[in-house]
Amino acid sequence: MTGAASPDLWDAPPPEAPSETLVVDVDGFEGPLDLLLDLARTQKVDLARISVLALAEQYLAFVERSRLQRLELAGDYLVMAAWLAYLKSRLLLPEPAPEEGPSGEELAAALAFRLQRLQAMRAAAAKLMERDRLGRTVFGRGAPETRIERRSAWQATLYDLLSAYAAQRRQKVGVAYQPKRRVVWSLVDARAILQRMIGRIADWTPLEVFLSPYLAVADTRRTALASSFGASLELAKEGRIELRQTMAFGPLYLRSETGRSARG
Amino acid sequence: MAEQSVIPFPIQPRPAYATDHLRAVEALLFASAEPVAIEQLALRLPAGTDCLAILRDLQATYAGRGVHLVEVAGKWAFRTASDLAYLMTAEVVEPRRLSRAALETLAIIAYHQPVTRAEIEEVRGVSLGKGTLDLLIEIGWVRLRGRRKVPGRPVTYGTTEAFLVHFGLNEVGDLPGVEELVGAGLLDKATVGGPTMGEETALDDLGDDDVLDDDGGTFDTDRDDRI
Amino acid sequence: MAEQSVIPFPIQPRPAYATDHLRAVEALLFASAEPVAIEQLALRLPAGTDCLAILRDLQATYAGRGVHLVEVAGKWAFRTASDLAYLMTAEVVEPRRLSRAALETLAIIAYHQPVTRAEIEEVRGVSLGKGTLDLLIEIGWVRLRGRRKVPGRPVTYGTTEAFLVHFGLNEVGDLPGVEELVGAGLLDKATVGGPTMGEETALDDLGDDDVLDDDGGTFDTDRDDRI
Repeated sequence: MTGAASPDLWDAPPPEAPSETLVVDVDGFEGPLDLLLDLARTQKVDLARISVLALAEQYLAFVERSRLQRLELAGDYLVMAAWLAYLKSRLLLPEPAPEEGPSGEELAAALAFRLQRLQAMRAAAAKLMERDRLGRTVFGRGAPETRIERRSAWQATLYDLLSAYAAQRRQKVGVAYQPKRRVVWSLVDARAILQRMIGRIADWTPLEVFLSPYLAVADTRRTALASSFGASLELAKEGRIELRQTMAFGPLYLRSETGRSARG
Repeated sequence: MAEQSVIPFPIQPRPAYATDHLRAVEALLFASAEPVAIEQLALRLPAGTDCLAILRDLQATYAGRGVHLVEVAGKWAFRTASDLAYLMTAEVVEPRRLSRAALETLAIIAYHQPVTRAEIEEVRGVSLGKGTLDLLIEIGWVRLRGRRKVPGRPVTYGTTEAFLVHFGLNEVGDLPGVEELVGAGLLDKATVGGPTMGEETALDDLGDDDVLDDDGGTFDTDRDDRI
Repeated sequence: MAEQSVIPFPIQPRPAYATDHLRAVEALLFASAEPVAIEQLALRLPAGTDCLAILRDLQATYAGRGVHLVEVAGKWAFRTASDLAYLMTAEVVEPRRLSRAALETLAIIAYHQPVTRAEIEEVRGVSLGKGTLDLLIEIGWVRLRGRRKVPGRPVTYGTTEAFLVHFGLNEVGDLPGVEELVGAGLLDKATVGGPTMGEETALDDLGDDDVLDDDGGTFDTDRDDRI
């Protein structure tokens, strides 16, 4: 039953979205080692007796073909191609002096070993899935006889704990993305600022000049203008300043009443 | 009595059904979460199988054993023998899940210990509900560790050995770091900010705290945990 | 075949325990959905009861029936006979389908544990997709085991008791084909993960780094390591 089911499991597409894996899926291969293993199968010999040289040539031919088809190969594949080209040269050229690192044969053996190991793990995974699995081929007691005792066992798994911490971290960062609180000038603020500045200026001066340090900041521009306009009307009504505007939508000039009277 | 051997199973030869059908009924009754009607059994067995005969046989077979086959509301189910009920009562404890707030608090304590209540609240951004810390302490996963050497000398909290045992950790330092949470897929790289409270060094912060006097023993073992 | 009677239960008279104790063990195991440790059984029975003898007797008694007594993760549980799987379609819960990457990762963790993320990636020759380890941990088959005593102290992963229970394994050493793999040199510590492989177990005071040792049930030893 599982025997029949496991091929499905093998062929099942990964549930993750493609973007979630770092693998660029080349003809369904999962990385260069997987591709090599598949190429090795065409030699139809025991992996221990495989011709690594032939394998390297096949791989390089595959990469070349993909290049001609303008397929984007992931970096992993290109790194492996470079390494195999090197291995090929080591296998074809006479052996260098022993102190120059592992020989071509040793490198080839190491690669053959990695392929064998990967294949062994795949076979192991398949065997594992073919076992009598609980809930698939064998079943436990369907109606466990439970007599609820008031002692409660608090349950939390490490996964719960780590997820909670991760969620916490995410939330923490989320704060950084919250829109900034808008700065709002109250009428009282604007009035205080205007009064402070206008006391020193007796000549007609555009409102913008008073507010220039605040208007430069985009966030405060609108609120600074609106609130100081309101405040200036209030101050004019109280006779503390004079206002002048020569045309509609023209600049609004202010001058201090006290400044004018002081000058006579 | 004590010398008696295993229970004799009365075997009554009956020609009405195949052994495999009896085994099938036995397995179906065992695995089913609910009592099973004879019609349901019949659906799974070859047409014409005498299910009632099988059930009666099984009932007789199990009569002297620790488990009986009983008929409830016209359906059939295995039940432990009623005289053994006293054994079952202690069997089950009620599993209860921690609230999200408690889990988060526990995680913060685990990662940032020794940590004060104020610091937990700072990390979580909300004040700690009444009873959350009490609950964690009552469960036995959190303990008072000492006092922070700052004005007000607030109590610091940390995790217990029971915490390590429950979560299968050898030591607090075995908790994966932020990088590893990302690696395991629990945390998105894009959303990882800087360390929130210097968690990387939190475990070396022991020197900052005074150990609560009555707690010295636990503290020592705890210190051994850290490398 | 159709004429065969009920299954003959082999009755082997043994003087080692009272009938009621056998009935008690039978009922306790039957009532529990989870595997039960022999220690848990012993707690419910008079001191000195030979629980193992009872278990072996029950195992033999149930061998031909529709329900078997099996040993998983070092504990005992009744399970339906696997040859009756075809009947149990109604009980099958459709499990989460594992991707090929997840399956391979699970196998590598099971056979090479304790193993680091980098070692898993080395065996597969490709970096581990986001969510693969996460998924295996969430299912409850993989857990964090500790940290390797090498620079960077990477987290190591291993399998859980739930993994053993699901796959009907008594211990990690019972994984299919372990001996062949070791024989073929494919599970040698010197070749898998390099010489660092044993460091963690040294930390855990196991003395030997051969995790896949027959009695080195990683699960058991690990548990003892906890303080």
